[in-house]
Amino acid sequence: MKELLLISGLGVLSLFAGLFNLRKGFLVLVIIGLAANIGLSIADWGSNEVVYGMMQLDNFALSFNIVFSFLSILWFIAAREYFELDNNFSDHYALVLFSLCGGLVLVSFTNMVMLFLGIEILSIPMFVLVGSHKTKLSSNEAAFKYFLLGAFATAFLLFGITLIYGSTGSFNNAAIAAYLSNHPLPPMAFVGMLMMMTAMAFKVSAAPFHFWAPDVYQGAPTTITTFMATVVKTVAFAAFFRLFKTTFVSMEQSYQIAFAIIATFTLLIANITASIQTNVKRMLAYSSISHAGFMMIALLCMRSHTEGTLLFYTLVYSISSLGAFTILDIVSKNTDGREDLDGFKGLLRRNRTLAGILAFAMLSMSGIPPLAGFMAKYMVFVAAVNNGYLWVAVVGIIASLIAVYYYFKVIIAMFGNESEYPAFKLNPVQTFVIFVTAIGMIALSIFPGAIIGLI
Amino acid sequence: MEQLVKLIPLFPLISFAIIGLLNRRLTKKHTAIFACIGVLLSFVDSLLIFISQSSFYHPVEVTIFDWIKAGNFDASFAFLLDPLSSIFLLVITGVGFLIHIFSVGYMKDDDGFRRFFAYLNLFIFFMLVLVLGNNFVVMFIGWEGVGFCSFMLIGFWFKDQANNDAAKKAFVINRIGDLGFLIAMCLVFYHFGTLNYTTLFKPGFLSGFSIPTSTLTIITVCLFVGAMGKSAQIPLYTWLPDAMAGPTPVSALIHAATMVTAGIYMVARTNIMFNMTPASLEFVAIIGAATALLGASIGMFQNDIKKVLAYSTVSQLGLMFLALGLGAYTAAVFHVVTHAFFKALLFLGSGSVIHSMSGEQDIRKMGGLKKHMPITYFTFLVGTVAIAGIPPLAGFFSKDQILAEAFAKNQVLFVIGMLVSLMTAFYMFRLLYLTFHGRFRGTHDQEHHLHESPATMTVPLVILSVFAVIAGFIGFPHALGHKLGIENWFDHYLQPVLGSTTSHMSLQTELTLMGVTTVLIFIVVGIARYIYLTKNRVPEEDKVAKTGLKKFIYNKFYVDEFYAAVITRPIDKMSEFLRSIIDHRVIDGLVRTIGKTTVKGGQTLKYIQSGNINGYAIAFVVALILFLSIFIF
Amino acid sequence: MLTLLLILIPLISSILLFGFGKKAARPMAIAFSLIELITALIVLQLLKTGQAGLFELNLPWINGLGIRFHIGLDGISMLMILLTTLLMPLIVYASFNKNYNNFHTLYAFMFLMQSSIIGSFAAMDGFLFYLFWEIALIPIYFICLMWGGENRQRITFKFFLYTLFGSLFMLLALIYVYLHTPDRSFDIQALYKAGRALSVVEQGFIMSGLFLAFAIKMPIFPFHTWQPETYNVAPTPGVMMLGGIMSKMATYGMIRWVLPMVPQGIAEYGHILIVISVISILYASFISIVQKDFKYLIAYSSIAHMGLIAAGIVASNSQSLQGSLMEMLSHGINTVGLFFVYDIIFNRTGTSEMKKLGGIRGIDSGFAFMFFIIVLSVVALPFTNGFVGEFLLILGLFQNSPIAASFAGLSIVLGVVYMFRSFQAMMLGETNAITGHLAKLTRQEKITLYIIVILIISMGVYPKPILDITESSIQTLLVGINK
Amino acid sequence: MMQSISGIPLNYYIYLSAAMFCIGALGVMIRRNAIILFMCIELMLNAVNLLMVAFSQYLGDNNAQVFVFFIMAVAAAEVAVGLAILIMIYRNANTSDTEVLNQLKW
Amino acid sequence: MSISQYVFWFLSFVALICALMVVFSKNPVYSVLYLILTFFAIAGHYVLLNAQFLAAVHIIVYAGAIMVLFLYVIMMLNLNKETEPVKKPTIKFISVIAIGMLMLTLTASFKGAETTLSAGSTAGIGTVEALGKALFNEFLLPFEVSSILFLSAMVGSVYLSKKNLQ
Repeated sequence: MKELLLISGLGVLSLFAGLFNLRKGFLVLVIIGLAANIGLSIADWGSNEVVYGMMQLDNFALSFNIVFSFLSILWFIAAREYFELDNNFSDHYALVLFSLCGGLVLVSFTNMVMLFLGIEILSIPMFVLVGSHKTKLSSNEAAFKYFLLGAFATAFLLFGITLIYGSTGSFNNAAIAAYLSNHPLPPMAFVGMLMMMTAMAFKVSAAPFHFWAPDVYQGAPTTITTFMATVVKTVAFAAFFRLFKTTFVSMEQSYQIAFAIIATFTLLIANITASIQTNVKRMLAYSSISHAGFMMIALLCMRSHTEGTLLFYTLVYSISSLGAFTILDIVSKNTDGREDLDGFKGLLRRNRTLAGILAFAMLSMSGIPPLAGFMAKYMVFVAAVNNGYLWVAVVGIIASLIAVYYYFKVIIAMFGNESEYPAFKLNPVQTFVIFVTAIGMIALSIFPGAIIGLI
Repeated sequence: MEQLVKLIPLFPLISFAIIGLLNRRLTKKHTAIFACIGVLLSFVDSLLIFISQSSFYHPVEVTIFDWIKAGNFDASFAFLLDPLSSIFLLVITGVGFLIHIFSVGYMKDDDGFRRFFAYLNLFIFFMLVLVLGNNFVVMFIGWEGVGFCSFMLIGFWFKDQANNDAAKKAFVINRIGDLGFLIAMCLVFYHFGTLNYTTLFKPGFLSGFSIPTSTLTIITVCLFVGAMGKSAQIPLYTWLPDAMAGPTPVSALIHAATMVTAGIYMVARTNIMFNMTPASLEFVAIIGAATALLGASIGMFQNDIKKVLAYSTVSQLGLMFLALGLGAYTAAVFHVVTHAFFKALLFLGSGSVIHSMSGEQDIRKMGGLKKHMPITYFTFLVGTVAIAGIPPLAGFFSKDQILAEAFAKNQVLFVIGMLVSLMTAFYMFRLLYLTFHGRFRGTHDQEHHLHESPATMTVPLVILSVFAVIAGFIGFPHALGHKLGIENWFDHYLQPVLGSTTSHMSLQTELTLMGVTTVLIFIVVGIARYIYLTKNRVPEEDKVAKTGLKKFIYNKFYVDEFYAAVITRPIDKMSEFLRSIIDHRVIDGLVRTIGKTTVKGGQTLKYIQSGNINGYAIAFVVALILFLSIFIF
Repeated sequence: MLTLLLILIPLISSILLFGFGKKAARPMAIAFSLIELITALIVLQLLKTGQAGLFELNLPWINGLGIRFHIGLDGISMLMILLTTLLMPLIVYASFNKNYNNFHTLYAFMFLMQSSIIGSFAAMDGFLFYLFWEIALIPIYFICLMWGGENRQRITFKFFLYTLFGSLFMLLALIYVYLHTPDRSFDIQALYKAGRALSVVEQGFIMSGLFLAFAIKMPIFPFHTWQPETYNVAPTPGVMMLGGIMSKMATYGMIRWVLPMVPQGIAEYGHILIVISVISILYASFISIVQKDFKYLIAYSSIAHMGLIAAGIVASNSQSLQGSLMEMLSHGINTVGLFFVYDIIFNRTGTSEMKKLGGIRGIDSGFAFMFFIIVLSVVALPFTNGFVGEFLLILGLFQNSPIAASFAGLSIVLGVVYMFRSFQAMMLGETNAITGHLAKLTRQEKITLYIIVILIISMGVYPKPILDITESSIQTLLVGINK
Repeated sequence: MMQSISGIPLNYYIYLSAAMFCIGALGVMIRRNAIILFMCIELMLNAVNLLMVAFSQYLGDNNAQVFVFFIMAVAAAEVAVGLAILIMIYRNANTSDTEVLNQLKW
Repeated sequence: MSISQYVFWFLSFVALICALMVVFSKNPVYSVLYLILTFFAIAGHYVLLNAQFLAAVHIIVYAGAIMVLFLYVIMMLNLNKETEPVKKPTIKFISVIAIGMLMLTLTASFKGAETTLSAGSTAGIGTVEALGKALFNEFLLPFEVSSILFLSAMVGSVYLSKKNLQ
């Protein structure tokens, strides 16, 4: 409860900050607040606090809470310019913080109502923020697509919830799980489960419900794309996992098939399509979809307690892509807004640090040891083989090979000699962020136990 | 004793090292001294051993160091000294020394002087290792080493790619033989678990294994393949004539006296195995006979003085293998010894001729050299008589012994052998007459600096000719020997190693044999004399078209062309095909296609992402339907 | 402990070079490599006297996944480490006649590579081995990418993807075995036990999974197509690392991770691997015969040799294993030598097409002679290191399958054909416009070649010390296999 | 006869709302006018609401009807945001036809 | 066949027809009007299901608020012209097929739904009192949380629709 109050309070506060225009200090305040949130979650560790029977702050919730709070701290720092340049920064702060509230709800819900509300609270600010380049049509388009399809998916989610309710007579996850495990499974429940699954798959942008993602990611301001690709995705996956773990355990056989299909689909489609992208931003969007595929494998193997794996994967992936997107942002700012590969040509010559760390990020995402991305993928593969999904693992391997292809296109471009743009310097904040991500990528690969051990 | 044995190969090695390391800092004189001293010392050494051994006999084993040791395989670098090897030692070092002396004169104004002697010494070293080795692997060291040296020496004048080709050809063909040798070694180790002579050839060791004869046959045949390569037998003989591209002393030492007899040494060394497999013995005999015949017949029509000698070497080696095949190991070795002397002599003679003809080798451009270079002529004559097998010179005895064996064991082979020796007599005297008798046919400036070679070259000739005369008596025929009370020392000496295989025949058969051969040979010589001296016919130029059999033989039975057509070119074609088609197109193509298809797939898949919002909705619903239908129906 | 030291020294030197090497890249590099070499020699001595505790290091790492930081040494790995540490100074010194930009970065990458390669040789934990195996790939990729030649991007990427492809299947195989260990552990002994417990068919699959990775890395037919191009495009130090050292990771992996883990699999399906290897011997040899470019010739000849080594390893008896190890060693040295010769010629003439060259022996006979020694070692003439290896290999292979051995033996004939052909084309004959005024060898080049030649001869004449290093380990290995 | 309230079986409601839901979905799939798309979404939500209420009645459970409140609330909020986005688009593109929103693809 | 059933059929008929008209009518304004009709029909259904309070809320929220908002926007941006060209028949076709399939699968899955239902007492369902209790006891947290939702929606829509005043 405290956490929720804290973050929402921060949000409200930011609105007032807008009134009194304390632009400078507020970032610090937000960071402190989020740090406090982390602190609170650590304090609550192990105490499975139940909030009005609608949320439960168990370790799963808390750990994911810690992770996305940490990520958003990094994000806030990286996004400083985005906030400062825009004249109504307080709205942005408020919206982001509100969506974080949604995130908190999503990682800890124990009731369908909360799932529904959480998703909405998470999404609606996002709809707005995606469109926050008001004058750019592409940004508007992204917002519109995201909004409309989001609402569409929500409708399906709701229909699913209704059907589940209709067949089990409750909105409470535990009650539903109990009912389903004690009674013969009604076909209506199946349909409900599938509809909810599709809706969630849409939220985590898993194929074939991923179509919105590339467009939205590309259209949105890079900063927001970063937020969506890291925090929102993490939260969505946590919710997805939580939903099926707590509610549909007894339908395992059925949804595992579906998950396997979704995972393989996602891996193949996303990677193959990504391999021909020339716009780096869009390519990274596809890559985030493909990572969704890997995380789907973690979900698929829910039976063997892959919470740790999922947590680790989301963290690693988010850190890598946070670094990647941030660097992309910096580069495109320094190449008068280019986002395609040519903007990256000869980056090594122009700024060694940037090139080096982007190379790190790329290697990590493509799962090359010793970087953390490899560890993450490795755990996923182990889980898959362990649950007898060898073929899924093989698909994963092929996918990650294709992935190597497009990630390395960036590296090759960077390490090439020809470059049309002048060298440039980094400001300390950016340097700080990307170095943190780099350290994260290495540290996580050396001490993965620290994260997996959590849950 | 051990120390002495160790020293034998050491001297040439040392002198090689000295010459090799400080070659430019060494004057030609010193080089020559070092080189000759090295060989001389090891000659003296082996002579001492020989003397101390001839009185009492026991084989000396010397292990120098553990060489290759892996699991139950153990090949130490060890020497074995027994009569067989000591005979070879003497021949190698002795003849080697003389040829060194000769080379000093022959090569004196060649700027590769030091290189030359370095290689010669190295060769002597490897040759000694070959004959001294106490197991197959050590023998293999020498075996390959001499091949390497012969490569270096054939291609001595490396600026001319023809020589290099000849050298490469020699090495490659030798390698084919070596492969046989290698496989034989593997087989031996596979079946008997050791490659050590003293263990293997311990009486009753091999028979103790009860290995099927077929296996042994394979082993022996493989060994013989190795011998084919080294000793230029059909089908691997073609390298030897080309090898004449090297300096003449090289031809004398390597391609007449020593290296090419390694094959005979090997077969003699493993005679116990061969004795257990009559089939392969027969095979050896046939190959030998065929080679002898072939070599001789080609030799009759050659016009290059060295080529003639080369083919004669081939045929003589054939004779030796014939003897081996008949199980007359002693006879074979005996012929090796005598042949070493007179063939070396002949080659050196030809060398001195070429030297004074300033590089001319075509006998059609020679003639009447007798008066210009008497010593050479005389020694050459001795050599010719010896090889022709006219008593009482060395060749007569050895060849006679072989023929006798053949006569006793297999009449067909005897006839062939006889034929070969007659042909030999013919072409040798043809050579002699064309070169030294008649009038000079060369150019004028050639004529007026015709000269007798310097002492360094003539002295070895003389010494060798002496040996060519007397060497025969060490192996005096048995029956006759009994009569005259001269025992066949050679047989007796080698008996412990090669066993007494000589079939004893009655006195008169032996005498009649000798008589008949001698008479026939004289007739042939007469014919030769008539053709080339009385009517002094000269072989026509290459331009003149030859016909029928003559043409066929003159072109060496087109064997090289045949090999080129059947082996070399097809391999090149196949390789090119593999390279350009299989490797680039098929295999790499496959790899590339995978990459291409991925990108293609991307190109097509991207159109699903139509950017149209209704499309996305449709996709959403359709996917949902699919999932539903999976579970409902 | 000492093993860790062996891994750490290059790592630290790499970091130092990267950080502060800009001024004095060359001296620092050679110094570091020599330090490493000396350390390795000391370790070797200690290993002979043999207090096992000194070398074993077994720390917990990722408890949840049964992964431990477990490194150790035995004769085999020691020999491999020796090869690495021996070649490293040679390669560094050989590169002194070069002048790349950011030389210190290049060296840093090389040392990083050395470190990880040594790690993979020392790893006693499956996961750790895989980790090192992969890490080694990154520096060489960047070396080729940043200092490579014509259209390096495509080629080096192909190389990277190709090897990654293989190693991912190795990973899958390892995971499979790992999941069959009772207490979920990657420890080598546990993996051995689990692997041997598997059914023959499973073992076959595991074997092929691992073999795929190793075959690509070696490489052998038909997984070799990345190699000639990569060798051609890579800078000389890189290609020396690649052909001299890195390919040995694969063969070592065969010995350490395939033979003892899936013995029945080898016994059942090993002959297939042998056939593949022998095919690759002949295939590569034939292709080498018609190669026009010397660098490609080296590439293909090394494919042939790796094929022979692979066949010998699969045959897995003490002769063939000893042979394979010896051959790895000599192949490493010879490859470095050949590439150095290539480098010398290319630097001077700007071409490595053999037809265009010739007559160099007439200009610099010493150079020609040393080159010829290397050639002889490649064609396995007795008293060169090449012979010991190949002889033992063929001998051992023969114990396993005579036919295969006989075909493999053909390589000694074909080898002569193509090596001598190239030697003749480049060194002999008359000089021409290109080679006409060729500069003689510099001191540095001479010394490098001297070292190589001395190594070749000494190892060929007296290989016993080297064979002794591995003998006992191989015996224990074989005992394990035949159990 | 618990299954039907005043003689109307539950299935009827299920089919009815399913049909409405599908019609709404169809609208989203075929229409291009943004406004109408929004309306179709509303249709779908209403279908859900109807079903909720029906279930709540048949199960005799209030929760569903409370849930309907939330749905309504969210619907309202969504519409607000959606229309805001629409207005924004209209400012830039001067149309509510979704064909213009086709810059981002492939 | 009781009266309520007649009412049910009538309302359902109206609702579906109007829904279809919403989808297929060219002019947005008509769509809005049809939608309102649909809402009324649905409200009728609520009444039929004796959830009168909900019916009232429904009318107020949808017809009262949302639809007005729609109309307002349409008028403001005067979208009330029939600009939309007919969609590609293929798309239409696919969509209709898809929807048919969806309908089919759904109905197929609903077979025997009622048997699964164990009905409780219908007494006092949907009364204001009951709903109020539920809302402020067990659904308190969602109620509070939805305030965050509204806040963000408000902020967002204001932020988006106001002109940038740089």
